[in-house]
Amino acid sequence: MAKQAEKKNLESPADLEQYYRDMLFIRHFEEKCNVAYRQGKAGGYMHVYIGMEALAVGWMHSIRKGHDNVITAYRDHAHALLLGTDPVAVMAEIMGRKAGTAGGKGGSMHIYDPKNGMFGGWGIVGGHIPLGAGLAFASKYREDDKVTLNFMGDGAANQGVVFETFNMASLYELPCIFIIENNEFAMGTRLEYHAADTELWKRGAPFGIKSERVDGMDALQMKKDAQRIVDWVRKEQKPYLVEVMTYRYSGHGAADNDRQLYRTKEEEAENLKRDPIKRLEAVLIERNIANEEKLEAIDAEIQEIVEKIYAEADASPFPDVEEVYDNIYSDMTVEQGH
Amino acid sequence: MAKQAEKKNLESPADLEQYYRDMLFIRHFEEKCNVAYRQGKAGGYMHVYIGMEALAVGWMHSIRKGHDNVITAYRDHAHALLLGTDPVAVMAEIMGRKAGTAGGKGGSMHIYDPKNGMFGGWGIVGGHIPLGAGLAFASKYREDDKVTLNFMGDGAANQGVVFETFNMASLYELPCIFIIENNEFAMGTRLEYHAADTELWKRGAPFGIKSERVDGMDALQMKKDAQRIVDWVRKEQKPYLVEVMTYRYSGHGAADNDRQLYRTKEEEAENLKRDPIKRLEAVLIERNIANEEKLEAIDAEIQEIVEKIYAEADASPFPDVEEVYDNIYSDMTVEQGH
Amino acid sequence: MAGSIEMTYREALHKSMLEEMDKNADVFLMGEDIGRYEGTFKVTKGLFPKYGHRRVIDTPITEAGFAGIATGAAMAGLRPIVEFMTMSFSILAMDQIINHTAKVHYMTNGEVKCPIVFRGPGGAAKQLSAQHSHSMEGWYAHVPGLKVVCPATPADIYGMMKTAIDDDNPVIVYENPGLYTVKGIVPDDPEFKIPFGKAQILREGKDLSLIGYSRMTHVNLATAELLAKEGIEAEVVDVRSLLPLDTETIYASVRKTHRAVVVYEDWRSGGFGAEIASRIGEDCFDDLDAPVIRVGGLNVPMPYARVLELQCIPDENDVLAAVHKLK
Amino acid sequence: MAGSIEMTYREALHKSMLEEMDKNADVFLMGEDIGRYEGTFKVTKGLFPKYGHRRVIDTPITEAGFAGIATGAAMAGLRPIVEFMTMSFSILAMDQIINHTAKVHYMTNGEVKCPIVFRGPGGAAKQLSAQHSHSMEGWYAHVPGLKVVCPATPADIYGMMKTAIDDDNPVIVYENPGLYTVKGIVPDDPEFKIPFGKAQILREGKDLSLIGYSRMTHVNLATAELLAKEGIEAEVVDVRSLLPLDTETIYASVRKTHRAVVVYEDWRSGGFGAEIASRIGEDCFDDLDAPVIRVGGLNVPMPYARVLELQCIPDENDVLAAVHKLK
Ligand SMILES: Cc1ncc(C[n+]2csc(CCOP(=O)(O)OP(=O)(O)O)c2C)c(N)n1
Ligand SMILES: Cc1ncc(C[n+]2csc(CCOP(=O)(O)OP(=O)(O)O)c2C)c(N)n1
Ligand SMILES: [Mg+2]
Ligand SMILES: [Mg+2]
Repeated sequence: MAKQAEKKNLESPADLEQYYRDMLFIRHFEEKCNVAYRQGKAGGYMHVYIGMEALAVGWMHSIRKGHDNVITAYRDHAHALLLGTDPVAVMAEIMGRKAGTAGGKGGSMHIYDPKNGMFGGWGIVGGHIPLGAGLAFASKYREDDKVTLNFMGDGAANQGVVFETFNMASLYELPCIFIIENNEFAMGTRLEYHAADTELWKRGAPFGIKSERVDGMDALQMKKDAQRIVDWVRKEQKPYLVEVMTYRYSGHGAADNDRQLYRTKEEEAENLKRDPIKRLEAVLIERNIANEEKLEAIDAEIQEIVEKIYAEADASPFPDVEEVYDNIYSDMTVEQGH
Repeated sequence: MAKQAEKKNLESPADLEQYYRDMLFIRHFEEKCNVAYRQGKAGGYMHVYIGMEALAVGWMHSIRKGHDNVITAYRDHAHALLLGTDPVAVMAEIMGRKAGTAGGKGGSMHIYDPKNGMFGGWGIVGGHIPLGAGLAFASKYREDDKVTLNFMGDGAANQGVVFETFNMASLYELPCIFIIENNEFAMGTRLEYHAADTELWKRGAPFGIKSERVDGMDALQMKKDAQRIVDWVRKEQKPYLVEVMTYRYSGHGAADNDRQLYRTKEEEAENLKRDPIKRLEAVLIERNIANEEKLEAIDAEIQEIVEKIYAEADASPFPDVEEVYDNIYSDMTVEQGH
Repeated sequence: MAGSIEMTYREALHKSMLEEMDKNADVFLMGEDIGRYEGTFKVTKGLFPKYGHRRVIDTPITEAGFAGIATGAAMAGLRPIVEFMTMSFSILAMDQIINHTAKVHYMTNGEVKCPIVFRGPGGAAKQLSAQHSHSMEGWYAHVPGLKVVCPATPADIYGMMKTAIDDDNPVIVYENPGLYTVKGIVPDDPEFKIPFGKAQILREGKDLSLIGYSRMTHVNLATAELLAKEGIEAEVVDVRSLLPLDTETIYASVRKTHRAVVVYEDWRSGGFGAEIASRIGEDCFDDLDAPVIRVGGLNVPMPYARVLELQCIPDENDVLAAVHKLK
Repeated sequence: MAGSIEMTYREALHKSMLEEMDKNADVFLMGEDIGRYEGTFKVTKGLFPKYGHRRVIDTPITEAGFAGIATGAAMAGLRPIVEFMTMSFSILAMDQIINHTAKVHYMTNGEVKCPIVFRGPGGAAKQLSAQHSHSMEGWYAHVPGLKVVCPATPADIYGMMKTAIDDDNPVIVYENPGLYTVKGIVPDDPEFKIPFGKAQILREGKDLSLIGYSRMTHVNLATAELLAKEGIEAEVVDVRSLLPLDTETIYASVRKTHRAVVVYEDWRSGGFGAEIASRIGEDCFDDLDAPVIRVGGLNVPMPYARVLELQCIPDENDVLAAVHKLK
């Protein structure tokens, strides 16, 4: 009985394949971003999601896309892509092109697509957390049944404004899910050097926020947990805090070339064994949803898609210099010139 | 056996009388401050400690005066007075006189006396909390065996920088005691309207800080708890969080004339029954340390002392106008004039 | 057209918010002690009983947090009015305002608007000492993406607050504790609005221009009165809006009088008066018969003692002395 | 006297801190990723292995918290050097720095000193976009109680950093990401110090004064080179220290050349260049043959695309254009 009930809970083969495709798409997209950076086509600070794919996939498949709100920090490509943002526009933004999501003004760290519920893309560690609560505040105010996913890193979870927001989110009963993407590092600082207690999920308790820690390296489990929590928050109209354990395989940002300053190669190798993509591959094969051949075909297909995205974005023009003055305000311009 | 051990722990009659005198001194001093304010001799924002006396008495008698550090917010007269700061200088500061602790530059909210371990006296709610941790940081750095008492209000306990400080104090194992003076109100906002969970002592837990809630309306119990915690912190060289339950009988500040906006007269009357001074009076009588007559004599004596302080402070001159430029820097002056 | 009523600056500000809340259900208030406690300066008195805790929200003392929450709500299309108990406390929300609120529209290339008002009293009140007496308007007026207005009269706060609430961009409405009790005539017209970026001449004169904003406009008016007794006709230019800044009106006055004194309460060095003065210097060079003089607050953390505090804040005698130096 | 060595700005800064840490056991470093990770701009490389976690302290990403802890430690007599990964992040610590650090000495009437250095790169690096490219020096230089220096050369950062560490007051040492790789000759003398409040003439000229600080000094030097080809002799004044400000040297140059251009990277409107320009206008009025011109960053949140970003930051062509307008 219990087993059957559990089975019933399982996604369809088509769902599983979709999760797999999504994860793979992010992986290849992000790898291509790294290429773009090395080729000097992307600049500034650029942070990829490699290793963390299951997390975004689990959450984005648990919400109502285009209805619910999502906000995150600068490691933001995956969130936008899975919400349905035009991937060419995302890549173009990363390359600083006019066709980018923000016309090339934002760059990798600042991807927005409000129509699809994507509210950024923010660069100040922890700074967007109250904004996310504000989106949820608006939902409460309007009773529009939206849930807000409010992502942050483990390092961000120390910022004071995050605690201020926890308190207010609970006081005002905001339908906001605070998701700590705990990849064990804040740039070059290991979790235990920046957090006095490394179990970050505990930080919701003093504010009466329901809180827990879950695994973010298993897409299926992530989806299950995410769905349960999203449903709870939508129903209860109260905040929730989730610490999701994950790992980034790449450097902190594209400019971080010296991972051995803060972790060993052995540790990295050990963590590669948890690769969420490999993990789902095994499930797909085990459940006879795909064989090696099909997996390879999917991979080739997605690589080709990413190549096309890249080519299209790269063929698109840079912004015109006069655009620098556009959109500082909705209704006026600033004085021009130096 | 247990009872005997407890008895042994009890202070001597002289100690008890001293606590009583200290509380009474604060009470009368603060009442006199209110008079000064009403007479226009004090201005700005002025916050008195009436009702909370047991708290300061318990803590200040538990530390090594002149060795340990104390820092608090703007409700700071009591802390300074009990550390041994010249009460005339405190009153003079409140009156904006040259003889004041800061030459009249600080006022009621900014009483300093570093020689006696008093590091202020700060006006930004929550803002001094990292400073207090910094004093403790210096002790750790120098291994000088000092403990720092870091006081804040219940309202202050929501400020983000307070949580940032908790995390760092625990990470760096600072000998710092965070003391939340929970008087149930942040200005006109009741505890349950500003704190999602009103048990503020819980806020230390996510950082692995030993935390508890204690009673601050009973001087003897306060002293006992304070001594135990101070001794622990000095020995363990780690932070501690204590929420002390108390109540302010007066308005938030001297300018708060409308307490009924946030609490009823009945509630106030109810709380007056817990008056820490009355409570210790009862103990003094019960233990035959004093009778009504003696208590009255002490009261008269202290009132006279306070009158003298007031008169002396009031007779002292205002600062000279040129002093406005003094001590902005230790070694240079700013340009003068408008 | 409607008539007009005499009221205080506080009353005009209150009326302005109340009317806009009535008109638009998306407008709500947020801040410390603004609801049940009616606000420390009592500006929001009566609004909590009327609109309840859904639209008049008492916050914990967490300026960064609630500035950010209000900004997020504005990004979602609501129209928050955030009160800072004093503008000095807005420093704690600086990162939210400068790095988030002000940049939403640009960083999204216009995809997301941020219609929010931050308001509160800035500058010295009376003996609040060093941590509670900051003038912050110059910092905000330095930041592209924000609008900053400093109304000096009841009619102006009434009309400019309405414009601010209606604006689709973040607006800082900068008050001054000394203004709340100032009385003036206010149009009895709920649709009355004053556009941003328009300075006004509050007194005409031909001999020199006294240029200021917020409470200093009243100091300038008092100075002009004193100067009149000496036979000097000062023109009083009330700048009203720092960003956008109406240089046209300022320059026109200077081109007429050939002499300019810029007056502000903020610390003299690095205050926004320096911006106004250098623009005049750059653009009216040939029209000037004398250097552009600035009169600002002393470059001193605000002291408590009244005798010292009064030293720091410019008054009509200080402006008068500057004018005498000018001649 | 010792000899001298060629090194980069980064190396000079590093050497300065290392030597002072060796001299004085009360000096310690605090900041994000400055220890094990060697600092994002690698300024602190090698210091963690040498001094350990007692004196080179990796902090959580909590700028307000560690700025405050360092301030408290300074109040107790230690001498912290706090690195902000970029000065843009110092906005989160603004309340600590402005309302606490800067006011300790005054509010205690000199009873408590606060010997602390805040340092880090400010201004635009390369495509870091709107939230990471702030110039903050003008805000800090507005605040009495702080000292603010903006050294432009390896020798200056070497000597001024030492002065800063030795100062009993809070000092902001303002770097610029574009300066770290600049090379120059640095005295091989651990006792070398450069006093604050002294501007320097880096190139003499008689036709106009190019006045700037930090990286803009190099832009001014490049502009002077271009102008020389046109037969115009520009004097380059490197202000170096904004608070205290050496108006004497600036004025002497303007009195000689009769023309002044003030150059700064910060947003033009409300930047510290306005203060410098208005002081010149006030105090050198009769010496000026032309208006004091300012060249500043565009009043725009920094955009990401390189083509747009380059628009925003003043370069020698922008200064040249301003000079041409001047003539
Ligand atoms: C306020 C602030 N301080 C510092 C930085 C520089 N910085 C960017 S990302 C980062 C590490 C953040 O780590 P975490 O929150 O764990 O997120 P992750 O990068 O691991 O996803 C730092 C220090 C910043 N952007 N903002
Ligand atoms: C950052 C900041 N915000 C607001 C204020 C105004 N203010 C002064 S005291 C106070 C209430 C603080 O309450 P609590 O921390 O409980 O201390 P209590 O006064 O009860 O001792 C407020 C809102 C301030 N001084 N600083
Ligand atoms: Mg992380
Ligand atoms: Mg309280």
